[in-house]
Amino acid sequence: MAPATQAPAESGEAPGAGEAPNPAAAAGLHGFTGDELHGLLADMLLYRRFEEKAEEAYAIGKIGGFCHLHIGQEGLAAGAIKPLGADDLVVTAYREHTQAIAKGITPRAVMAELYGRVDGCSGGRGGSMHLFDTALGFYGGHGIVGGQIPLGAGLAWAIRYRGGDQICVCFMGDAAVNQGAFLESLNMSAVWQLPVIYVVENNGYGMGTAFSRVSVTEMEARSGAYGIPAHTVDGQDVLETYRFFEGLAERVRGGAGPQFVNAITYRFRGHSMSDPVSGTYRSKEEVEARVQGQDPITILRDRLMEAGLLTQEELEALDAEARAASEDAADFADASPLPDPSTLYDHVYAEINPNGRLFLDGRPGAPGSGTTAGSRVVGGQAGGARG
Amino acid sequence: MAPATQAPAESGEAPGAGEAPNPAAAAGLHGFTGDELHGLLADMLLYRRFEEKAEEAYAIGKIGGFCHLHIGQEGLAAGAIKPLGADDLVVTAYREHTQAIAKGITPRAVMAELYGRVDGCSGGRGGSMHLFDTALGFYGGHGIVGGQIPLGAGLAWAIRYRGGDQICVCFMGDAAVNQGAFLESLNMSAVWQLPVIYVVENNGYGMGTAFSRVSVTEMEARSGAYGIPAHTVDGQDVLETYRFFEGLAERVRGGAGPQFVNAITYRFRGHSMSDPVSGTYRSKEEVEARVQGQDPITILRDRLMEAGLLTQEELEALDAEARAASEDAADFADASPLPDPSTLYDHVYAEINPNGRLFLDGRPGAPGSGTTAGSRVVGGQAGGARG
Amino acid sequence: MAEITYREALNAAMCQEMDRDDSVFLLGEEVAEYDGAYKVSRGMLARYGDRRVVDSPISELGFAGLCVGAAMAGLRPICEFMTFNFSILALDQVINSAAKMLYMTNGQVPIPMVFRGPTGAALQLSAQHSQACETYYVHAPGVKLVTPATPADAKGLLAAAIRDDDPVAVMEGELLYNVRGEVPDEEYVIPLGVAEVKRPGDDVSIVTHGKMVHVALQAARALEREEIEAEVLDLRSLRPLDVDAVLKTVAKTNRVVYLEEGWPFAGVGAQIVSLIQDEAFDELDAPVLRVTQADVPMPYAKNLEQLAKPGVKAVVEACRKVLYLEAGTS
Amino acid sequence: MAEITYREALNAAMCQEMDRDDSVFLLGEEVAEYDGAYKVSRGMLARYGDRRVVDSPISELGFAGLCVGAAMAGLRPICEFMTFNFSILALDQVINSAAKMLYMTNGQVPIPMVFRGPTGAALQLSAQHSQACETYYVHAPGVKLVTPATPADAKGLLAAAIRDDDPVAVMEGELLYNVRGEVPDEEYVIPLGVAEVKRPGDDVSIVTHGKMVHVALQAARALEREEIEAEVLDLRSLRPLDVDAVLKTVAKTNRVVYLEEGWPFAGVGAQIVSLIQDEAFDELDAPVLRVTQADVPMPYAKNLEQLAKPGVKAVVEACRKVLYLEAGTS
Ligand SMILES: Cc1ncc(C[n+]2csc(CCOP(=O)(O)OP(=O)(O)O)c2C)c(N)n1
Ligand SMILES: Cc1ncc(C[n+]2csc(CCOP(=O)(O)OP(=O)(O)O)c2C)c(N)n1
Ligand SMILES: [Mg+2]
Ligand SMILES: [Mg+2]
Repeated sequence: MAPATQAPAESGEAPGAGEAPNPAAAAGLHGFTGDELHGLLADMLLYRRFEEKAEEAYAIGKIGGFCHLHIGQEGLAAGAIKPLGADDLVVTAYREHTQAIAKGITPRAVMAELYGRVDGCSGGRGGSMHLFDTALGFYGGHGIVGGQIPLGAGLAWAIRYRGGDQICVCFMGDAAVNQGAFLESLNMSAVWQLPVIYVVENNGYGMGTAFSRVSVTEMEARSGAYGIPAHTVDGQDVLETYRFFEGLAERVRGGAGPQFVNAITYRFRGHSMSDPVSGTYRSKEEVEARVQGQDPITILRDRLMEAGLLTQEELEALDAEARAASEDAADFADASPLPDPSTLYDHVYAEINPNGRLFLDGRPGAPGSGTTAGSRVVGGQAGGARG
Repeated sequence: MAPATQAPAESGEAPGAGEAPNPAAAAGLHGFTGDELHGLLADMLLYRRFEEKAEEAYAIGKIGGFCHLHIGQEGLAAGAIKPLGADDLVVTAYREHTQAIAKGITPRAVMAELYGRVDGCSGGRGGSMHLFDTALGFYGGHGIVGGQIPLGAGLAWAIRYRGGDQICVCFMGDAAVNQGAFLESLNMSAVWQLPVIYVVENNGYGMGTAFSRVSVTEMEARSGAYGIPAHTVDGQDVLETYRFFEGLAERVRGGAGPQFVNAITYRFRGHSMSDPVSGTYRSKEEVEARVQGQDPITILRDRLMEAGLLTQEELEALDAEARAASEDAADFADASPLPDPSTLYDHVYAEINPNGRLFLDGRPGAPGSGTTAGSRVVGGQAGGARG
Repeated sequence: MAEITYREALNAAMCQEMDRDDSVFLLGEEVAEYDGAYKVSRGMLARYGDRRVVDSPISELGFAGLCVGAAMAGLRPICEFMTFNFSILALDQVINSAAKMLYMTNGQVPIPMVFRGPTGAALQLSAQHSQACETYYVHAPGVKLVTPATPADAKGLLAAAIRDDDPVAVMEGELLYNVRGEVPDEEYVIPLGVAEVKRPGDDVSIVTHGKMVHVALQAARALEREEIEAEVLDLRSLRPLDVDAVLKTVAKTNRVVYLEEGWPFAGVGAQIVSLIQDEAFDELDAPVLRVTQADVPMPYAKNLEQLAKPGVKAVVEACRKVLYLEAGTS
Repeated sequence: MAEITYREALNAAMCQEMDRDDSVFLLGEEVAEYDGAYKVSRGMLARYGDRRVVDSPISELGFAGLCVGAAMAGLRPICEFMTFNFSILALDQVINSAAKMLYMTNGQVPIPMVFRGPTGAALQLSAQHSQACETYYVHAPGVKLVTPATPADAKGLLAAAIRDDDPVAVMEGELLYNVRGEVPDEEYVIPLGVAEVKRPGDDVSIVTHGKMVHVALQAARALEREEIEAEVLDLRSLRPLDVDAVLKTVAKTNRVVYLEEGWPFAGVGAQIVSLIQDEAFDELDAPVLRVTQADVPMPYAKNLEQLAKPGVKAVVEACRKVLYLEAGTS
């Protein structure tokens, strides 16, 4: 079993602490220092424990709506985002809890958003699918499959327009490449040589549909039509992924133009909370094999232990921290208040024009509805509660 | 100068009739019989004279709205459509006058449609951009760039669904490949192995924008992403084009799956009647060079004459026929009545449900608006004329 | 007559029509192997095979257009949108191809197809997944639109929509799929354009459609306790629109509230108000009031979402107001 | 003050704003090298270079979304649609990204951009090129919409739209581009949400927007010959909506006709009728009449197109009807 479902302590084959570093294994460590390696492991453990906590919270109704877990794909959150600069931009789809944390949003702010509370990173208005913190370069969190792809091109456009040296990383799922927006965005990115990396988190399925059922070509074939180089990386190997994105980001920063990355990964949970882990579209065996052999956390853990760079005690300590941070996030979220009902109409418009009416429901609470002697139209619990 | 602007009689270098056939030239004739060759020349002359006539009619206000001429691209109308069976399906964009004639719609019915008269192939309701005759397998005539691409996939879907052995040919302009619908349609066509040939009439420009300005790749690169074979053909060489499509159509009929054809051609006129032939986006020199050297009619004419298969007299006779047919079409169109005002609400719905109101304008003429004691809403000259 | 869910009723309608007409097929995301994202097509792949029950890529514009093309050739596609929110991507094919085709072709090319799926909000799905899309489908002539509220209506209206020779949008509701109700076992259709009084009453009319019918009925029950008899008129079909039924209830109660799930500006209710004031101006004892979603994108937070949605209390209040049981604010 | 065309006024507004703010840029099909399909951006490429005046591929969804993304990063894109007909392809980015972004992000991400281009019919462009798109842009909260009818309004409203911190759709008219009028040379803006009485009158109010203002003025002149003084109120801005101005003209004449270019069902006029009957019920001496496009796709044939379009005669007739100068039919 993977850490996801077991206490690391139980992991049998971990070599005892203090063993001599194994040179063969060291080769697989891509020159990271021990601290860096522990840091990446800690990051992924946090992502995993955080989402397990979210899963619990969802089960008891603390979180509502759609909730898409990234569990199994954490190698990409850490490997693709950690190499980026603080002012680089990330835009993505709705399976983005761990990506948000990787870009610097606190577990508290993310969990509070899942709970729909004021201290959430989107003030409780966005929820699981719409996490944002633009001060940290995290541009969401979008729910329409493929909808973030043109947005990513636009963010990169703005960087180029201002002559900045940041880059934009735009994540999407494998199924999103069948949206027309993919063609239009990649083509414009190529024509205008935008500093953007399009990353497909290729977990093999769009909901219940295997990519091979909706494409006759491999993912790598999808970007050549626009002259955009395609790369493939093993998203379950966080160290390889990190080094790969580190290098690619610098190339794009240096003017290499748009890039397309096919990152191979796997979703360990159902598509969303309502979807069983395995069933009609993928077998129990398939899922178990991946969970056994392809868990990015287990892979790194074992590699570090083999190399003698991680002891059982250290692992347990890191895992305990991750659990504690997740608990803390949940407690924080639970304590955070619901948005004030009086804010219902806030942030629909950035500019409430002094003239005219912007809100036509004529409810008592609606700004501007008072420009005339009170509309007689009423609606919503609001009207009811206040009328 | 090309026949477009000159009487073939003036063409100097045409060898006298009855000369011995030139074997070298014969090689370029792809094994067509003399009658077939004369037939193709006659077809293209008709297309040319027909549109020159439309040009005149537009200038004097007989034709309104947008009018996109195919002049210069006739080799594709004849070469891609004539090899098709009567029950094969063609769907295309708005530059489709000659394609409609090639598929069998009479010049009279097409010209009457341009004139907006009842005898038009769309009853005068569609106009230049919306020519239809489904009995002849011509499915229009669509004005939204790229809008016909999914429709073409759908027509092919219906063929496959019914187990028929027809194919669908879906034309588009070079600029249309930058529409998301292109990706979505080609991908579905590949996944479902639909019997469809997507043909790009690559005249190098989308309105005033050269393809090279909105794509970093060559046209051939655009279909590989979906595993659809790309072919290139010289659309100005009607004989080569004909043989190519003849062969490709049979392959698709035989189950070869969707195909993508980059047909190289050139637009001799402006984008539409309001656009000058040359100007900001293409030089006078460029246009003249193409008109001189790349006119599909001149190319076939000269080849036939070189091969001694066409005399000056024969050419003049064919051209006279083409002119006569175009004149006849214009006279017919002119004599055809405008649609009856009482038909304004016809064909909005195929089924006027016995219950409820379908038309909400409440005008006197609107069906169903009488289900209640006459709406008080009025509108349009109609209401005015009748009220 | 058996009690089944709204979901099962839709499934029954599709099977009923697919059994009688081979030209009917179902295409959409997850409709086949997954039995539908909301399990509406459960068992249909096994029953009809992958020729007629087809999983599509996530290409709304493309597969909607493909279905329109298939309809041009005479097939009768049922195009399922996982939700109508996503159909905004396909709107060009709905409006510029499906709605306008018959007219542009002078009657040559009917588009006998169905666009179906859930519209409007469920629970905490946030702004991009909670939109009521009626206005986008009812504005352009050439498309018809029905909004079944009960299992019996779902089966009868979907069957009628599939048989109709025009493009018909059938807007369902995620929150309706589990609603149970009596549904005739035998084959039947409910003709388009026929509204239904879901509850008779003499004092005030609550006119509505779709999911909101249930909110209206709850409001009517609440009003009953105050001895106010509200009539609940379910339009069922927005185009064709049963104008006679609307005028009849206006004439009966002289006081009307229009309840809808969507936004107010150019909403369905605006059209109904326009119709009533135009054709029954003198019958009204009070202006028609509208109860709509708050004029804001749907928020995620539970309490804000509840505030944003049109609810029973608001309907009750609106009914009191048109009855002048509460001082109006103007 | 010089007399210039509507086209030149739009150009002047864009130049005025691009001169004062480097974050403003223009992107769309044919806007640069071709000077715009309707020559609205004439000379702007030469003046601002291809960094700020950009020709896009024919990818409406993509380039509209790219502009939204650029606005997320704080730029102020002017996204030109060659016509709004084509923007239906981009509607997902307009509604699901531009309109909802600020709300979903709790105010973090304003979208200060403009969507502009011609809406509605020109002459014989047929069904797919003649649609009035106001309803699609006004229904969802989060977008603003203005519809300038004169050169002076075009310059002032477009400038205000560019400066506004929200997404603003500026709907122009192909048939308006050559209209000439007096336009102040100096820098100015016309605030959003302020309607204008284009012609005062005491007997009947013709409320309208955009291109139809000119039809309304012609109708008013025709009515003048019968000694009927019609007031023409140009809303200019549909969202924000100048409700006070509407109620003022209702109070003044007590008789209203709403004239619009688009279709009736859930049209702008439906909302105005709903608003008036709701907030000025007792001021009305007659029901508000609506004059709209016939409820059919736009036909190509000249005579049918003329019939389908709302015209002067229909407006005159509607005005007579609300004045009961002609027997109403009900
Ligand atoms: C345009 C659109 N169509 C359909 C949906 C419903 N939907 C949500 S996620 C999803 C599958 C996407 O799969 P993929 O892109 O591979 O991402 P993953 O869920 O695997 O991370 C679908 C169909 C949607 N949100 N948007
Ligand atoms: C979606 C859409 N965007 C823009 C237009 C306006 N438009 C009409 S034709 C055209 C150029 C198309 O060029 P291409 O596809 O190469 O065809 P060609 O005109 O060269 O035959 C444009 C931009 C349109 N009709 N539809
Ligand atoms: Mg996936
Ligand atoms: Mg072209």
